[in-house]
Amino acid sequence: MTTITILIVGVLFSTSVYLILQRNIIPILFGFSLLNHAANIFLLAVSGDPTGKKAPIVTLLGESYVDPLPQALLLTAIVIGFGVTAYLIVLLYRIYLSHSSTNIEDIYND
Amino acid sequence: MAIESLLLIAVFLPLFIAPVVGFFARSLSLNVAWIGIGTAITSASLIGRIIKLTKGLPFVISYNWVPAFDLQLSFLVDGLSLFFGLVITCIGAFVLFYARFYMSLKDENGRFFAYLMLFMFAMLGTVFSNHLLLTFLFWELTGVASFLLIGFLYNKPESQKGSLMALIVTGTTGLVMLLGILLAKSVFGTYDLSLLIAQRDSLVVVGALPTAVMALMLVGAFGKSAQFPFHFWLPNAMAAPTPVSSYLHSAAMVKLGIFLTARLFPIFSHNPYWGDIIVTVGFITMLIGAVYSILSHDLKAILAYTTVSQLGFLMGVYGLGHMQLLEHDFFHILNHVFYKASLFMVAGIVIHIVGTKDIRKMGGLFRIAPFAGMATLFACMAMAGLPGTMGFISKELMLETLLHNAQSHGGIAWVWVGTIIMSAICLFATSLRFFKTLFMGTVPLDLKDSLHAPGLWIQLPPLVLASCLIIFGLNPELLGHALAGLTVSGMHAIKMSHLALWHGLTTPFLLSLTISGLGVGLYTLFERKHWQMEIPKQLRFDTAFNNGLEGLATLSKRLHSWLRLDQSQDYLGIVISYIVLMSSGFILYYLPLSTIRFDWIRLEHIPATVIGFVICVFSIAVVTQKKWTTRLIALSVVGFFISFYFVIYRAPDLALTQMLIESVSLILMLLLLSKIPKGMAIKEEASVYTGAKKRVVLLISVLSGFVMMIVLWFLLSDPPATKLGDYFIDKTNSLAGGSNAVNTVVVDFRGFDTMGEISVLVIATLGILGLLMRWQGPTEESK
Amino acid sequence: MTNWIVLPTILPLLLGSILLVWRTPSVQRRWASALTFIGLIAVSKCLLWKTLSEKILILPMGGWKAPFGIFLSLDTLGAIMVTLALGVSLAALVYGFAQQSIEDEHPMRIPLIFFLVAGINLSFTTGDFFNLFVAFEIMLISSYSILTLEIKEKDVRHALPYLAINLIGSALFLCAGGIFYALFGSLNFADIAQLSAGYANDPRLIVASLMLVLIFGLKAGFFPLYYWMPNSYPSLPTPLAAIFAGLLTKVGIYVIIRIFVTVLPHTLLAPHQFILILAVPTMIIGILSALTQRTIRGVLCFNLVSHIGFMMVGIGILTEQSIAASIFYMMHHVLVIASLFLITGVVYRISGTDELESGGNIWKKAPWVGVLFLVQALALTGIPPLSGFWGKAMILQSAIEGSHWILVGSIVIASVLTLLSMIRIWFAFFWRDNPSTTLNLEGTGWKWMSLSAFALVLCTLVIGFAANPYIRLAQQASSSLFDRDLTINKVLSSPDIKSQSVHSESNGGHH
Amino acid sequence: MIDTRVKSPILAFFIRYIFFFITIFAVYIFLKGHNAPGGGFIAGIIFAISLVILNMALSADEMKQILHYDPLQIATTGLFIAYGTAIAPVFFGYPFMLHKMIHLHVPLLGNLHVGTPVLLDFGVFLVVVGVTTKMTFTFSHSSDSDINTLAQDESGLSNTNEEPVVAPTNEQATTE
Repeated sequence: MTTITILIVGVLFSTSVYLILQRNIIPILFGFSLLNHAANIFLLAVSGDPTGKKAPIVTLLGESYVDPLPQALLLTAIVIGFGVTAYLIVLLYRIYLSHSSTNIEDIYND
Repeated sequence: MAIESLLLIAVFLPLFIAPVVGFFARSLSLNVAWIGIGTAITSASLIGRIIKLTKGLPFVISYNWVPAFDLQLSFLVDGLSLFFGLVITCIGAFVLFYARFYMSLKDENGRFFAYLMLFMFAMLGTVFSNHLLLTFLFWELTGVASFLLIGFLYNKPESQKGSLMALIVTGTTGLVMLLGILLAKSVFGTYDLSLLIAQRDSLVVVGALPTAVMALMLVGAFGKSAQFPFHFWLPNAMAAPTPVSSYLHSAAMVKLGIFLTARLFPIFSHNPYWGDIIVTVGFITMLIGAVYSILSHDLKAILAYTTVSQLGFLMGVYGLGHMQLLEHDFFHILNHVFYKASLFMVAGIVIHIVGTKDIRKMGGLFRIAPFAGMATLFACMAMAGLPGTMGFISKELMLETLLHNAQSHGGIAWVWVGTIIMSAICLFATSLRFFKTLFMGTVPLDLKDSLHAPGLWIQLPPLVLASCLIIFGLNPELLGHALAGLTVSGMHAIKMSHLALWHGLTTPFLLSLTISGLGVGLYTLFERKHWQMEIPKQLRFDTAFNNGLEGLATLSKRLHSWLRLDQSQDYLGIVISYIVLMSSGFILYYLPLSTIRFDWIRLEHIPATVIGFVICVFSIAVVTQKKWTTRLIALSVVGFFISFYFVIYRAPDLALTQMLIESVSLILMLLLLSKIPKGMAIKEEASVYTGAKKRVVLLISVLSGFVMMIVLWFLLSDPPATKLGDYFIDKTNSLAGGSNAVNTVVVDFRGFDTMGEISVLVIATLGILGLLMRWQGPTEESK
Repeated sequence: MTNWIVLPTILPLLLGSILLVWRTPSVQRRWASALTFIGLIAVSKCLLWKTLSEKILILPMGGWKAPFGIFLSLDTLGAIMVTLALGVSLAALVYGFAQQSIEDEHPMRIPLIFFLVAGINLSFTTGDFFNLFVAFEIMLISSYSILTLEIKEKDVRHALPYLAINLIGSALFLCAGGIFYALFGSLNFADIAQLSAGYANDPRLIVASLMLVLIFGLKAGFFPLYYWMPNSYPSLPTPLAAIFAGLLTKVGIYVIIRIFVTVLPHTLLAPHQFILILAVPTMIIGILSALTQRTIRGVLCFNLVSHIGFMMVGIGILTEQSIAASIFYMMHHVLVIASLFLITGVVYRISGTDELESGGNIWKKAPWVGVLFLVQALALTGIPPLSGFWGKAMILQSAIEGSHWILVGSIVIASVLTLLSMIRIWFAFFWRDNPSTTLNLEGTGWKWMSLSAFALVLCTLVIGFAANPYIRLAQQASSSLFDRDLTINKVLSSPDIKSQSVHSESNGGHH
Repeated sequence: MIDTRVKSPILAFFIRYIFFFITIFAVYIFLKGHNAPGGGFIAGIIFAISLVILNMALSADEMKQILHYDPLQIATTGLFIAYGTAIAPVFFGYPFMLHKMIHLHVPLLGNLHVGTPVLLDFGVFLVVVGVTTKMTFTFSHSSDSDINTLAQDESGLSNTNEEPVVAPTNEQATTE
């Protein structure tokens, strides 16, 4: 189980970094979106192997539940990430409007 | 009054007068100088009074200032500081008097005189301070004040150049000195000078660290006193108005290095390198200054180089450490103070008369400025070391000591004898030239019409100062009486009585005669060649300094662009690569990779494996697909499958949230893409990397995934600690009143995070609004 | 009383939201915001005074027992930083009032400043790793918004580097939070401090701590992580640039001090060595870049970067004295850099340019601006007894005592080059007759602007000339940072208010 | 892909009813959140998405009638509620953010623990609704010059110095 998570994290980080290093603002946006996912899964993985555990809706004490804290932290992180991504999208739009291009080289040599 | 208050008033009076001077300059115009003169005389007389009261015994006054940094406002009153205090204030009075008649500024008198007062304060502070840090403090203040004064005529390029050079050289050497001081604290355990001097016999000054302390502090002294290789700033500082030159370069600031060396002498003279360093530097400086002075043709530059030479001489006195020389150090210093101050004042007058600085275009001024001529005559005699002046006695003493030294030590000591003889010859020729060219002969034709006689008053200060040279030169005992009581602990008690005008037909005297003869010869030689020789370009340190500055600018520009700091589009790649490379370095270095435990995929993991596979495949598709639309679809598939993966991780809240957020993000991304024309998308596909660059990007991205994988792997090798989570599961019903532990954590256990989170959302909206409403702010004020 | 330490965070948040409702800029609105800041400064002074006797003030959020709830904790260092942040923001705010007429004021500017200050203050007061992340996000999203709020059309692109870099930083921060939770099962600083003592040689902790250096180095501006900074700051309006330059990088430094001195064990040497190694290029390359700049703000930005290196030296050496030195240097640097940016704004206002090539004439026409600039330039260089001297001397002293000669040399070189770069500005704008530049000295706006810059200059002068109490303060802050057991005990032994309240509630219900 | 100018009457008809049910669902999710998956954030975003879909179907004026308030004001109200919940305990001598619970039995919904956490959650709900709708509305309208004046009026955070961002005129915004 953890092996799969680890692999997902690795792939997501690699693809996101590759996209962020592109020369166009749209792939960069996609890259940051993937980077968010990558960090989120990393944080979630910290709660350990969920196999054989229950979701943290506690009806009976003494049973084995997954750790609720990483989930709660992640909830906050996802929402914050959403706010920032929304801002990033609009910023990229403004940059596109100001330079009429989505190419990083064009934008910075404008 | 008690000595404490006398001293404090004497030192701080100029500081308090400085703003007063600035304030009254508007109404009083140049007459504001009288306030300054009054101040200087008051300080001088207070110092005189202190001399009487202390009777030559050292005296320390201390107040706490910054005890947290061991800094006290501590002053040491002893022969050395009192002597320098007297010189500073007395010469200050003369200079102010001279400036009163010299300056002709319209609205900046206040500034000028205020700077001078500040300068006087800084120098008084330096010489009286008993605490090394305090010394440094005032030391830097003199640097700043001299920067302001050298650059006073700020719109001239040479003023800027000269002031920058002075500030950088004295500032840098000052910083080095600070290092020495801080090191001294950690080596000797105190900043207190009087304490150090008192313990000089028990202090261990031999060894690497004490020698480093000594060397670092001497660098400060060398910088301030324009010793080789820092000598070049002094001639360039001549851009200042002449009263400043006369104050800076004759009397006071450049002597601070000498002062410091004298202060340190009792502490460090036992160090085997003390003499070597100082004598070498001092005598090289002396020779360079003398040679350059004869090769210069700018009136003030000539004087500056003779100053450099003389400073080397004075420095060398402390290096030789010969008791007879040291006993008369005040005599040497005063000699220089008198003749150099008066010569500078004369130079100012002359430049004012003729309107040029080139000595080769001058001549025959005696009739126009007879008093200045007299002053020059006396001063040049002293500079040349002719009998009857203080300069003669000073030089004789030096020659005698050096010969003595050479006879007993041999070897390199003879080189120093040669050095002093050569410099004396050059100085002799320069003095001869100075007086002859300026005041003898006829007035050059092209100057005849523009000449106008200087006032009587302005000629008075140089004449008085120059007369002292003769008076004390003929009656050295007089000076001895005057300076009686200025005992310097660890160095000497003043015994000038045995100084005599005539020592008989000794070797030094014969040498003096030879020097005079050779000096005349040198002069004649140069006169024949019409003074056409210049200082060789490759030996001009000031051009080297300026080239160095330019080189620094070029170097930094190259470095700046080599590091691609000027390329905004490259920041991201550089920073990410750096982070990734560093992290992988750490991991390879620190994490024992062999201990990784592999967790095999079992049957119950099949759903997770499928979802994971989809996530991986589609995230790779985001990279590899060509069309933006396809990429976006792939991206949202990844997003939605991640919410399924959250389900596997038993996180229903997260799954729901992720799904919903993914939808809203998708809407926003679609909105963005809908606003960008399709043609743009196709065109932009061409702008991806090729070749080596692509491989580097690939490497960095793969490495980044690898790093995070390894880190996570390591974390999960041991079962993770879940202290907080266990508590939350335990208490969610009883204390937080809800069975959904995730929700209770979010709103109750860690509700504060949620408050922050919604604030972030609102602020992000504000940011978006700000972006979508283009601000047309007031253009000229928007910065 | 313990609730007071949330005031510097919650009050700006509250006022920021109120100003979103009270939208139209007016004189009353300005007064309200200025008075709030003044009130907050008074509060933070009280808090600072209280931390001196009580060492550390704690507030368990929601009454939860440590380490389970979020804890706010304020020690002397935090209180100093809060006070500085509020002071600088107030000066910048008043400067903005003088600079802009009410009609020209952007209605969102003041609310966003409040949100930014809230984020900064929360970073200084929080005692919880994840809450620090939230605080950072509040601070960052406000700073992005401020950056693009009044930006010029073509400058929008300069927001992207800043945003992108910080997005990466945030993602890594999140991962680091995960690592810490996985290692210790806790997020509370005091709790981690207690637990981490047994992890001193754990390779995972070493790697995590090195990653933290990189993450917060991004914020603080370590070499080469500062690449985003020099383009972003100059596109801001002056008062906002002053807040950014003065405070945002210092938050990074603060967090590094907090985490590496109070949370992680001192036996963990690798991160400190790493910081020391990075300090040298930060100082040297930063200041060399300053020499290439053509605008005052460019020069100041790179000076800022370079001087971060000084603080890094103090942190890397890690003795009580060196941390005190860094803290004092930070206090000085916040004020000096902020005031220099404000003075630059005045210069821009009266000469219409901040390009070194086209400036001039100010010394003749407006000498007071020159005096302000010169004093701050010398303070920045570290001419005694101005504020920069004490910090630098203290850092040098620690470096000398630790025999770090390369660092000592770098500090000296950086100081000299700082002087050179500032003198370049001085020559270009003050000591030059430039017939093509005409100064616009009409109106009183620039005088009021200079006045608020002067207020900050006055603060640095006080810190410089009456350095003793401030050095003592820094030393006290440092010594309470090193007194880890006290902090740990105080936080972990805090009463369980929540269960008490729940029990009293249920008891009350029965009777 | 989303052309904001097309207002479909059929879609509008359906959406009005769907909207009603979604609202009920959102309220349910919100109230159950403390004990089952859900809560203020999820409810808020569900409600916001329904508003966004509604926005696609309705004209700006109709939308304005339904919403009645500027979304940003809704969000700010949410902030006030959240901050208020956090600050209130201070006045009773408790630490900041301390929550109090009241146990209620409500028919249909079963055992409810109503308490101050619900207030905080409600604040979250309002913020999320306000923020999400504000973001999407403003952004979707920003290329449309006549709707932009609406956005301007709504926000109130603008003045004469502001000019709406308009896409370059020579390049028609086209869908992919």
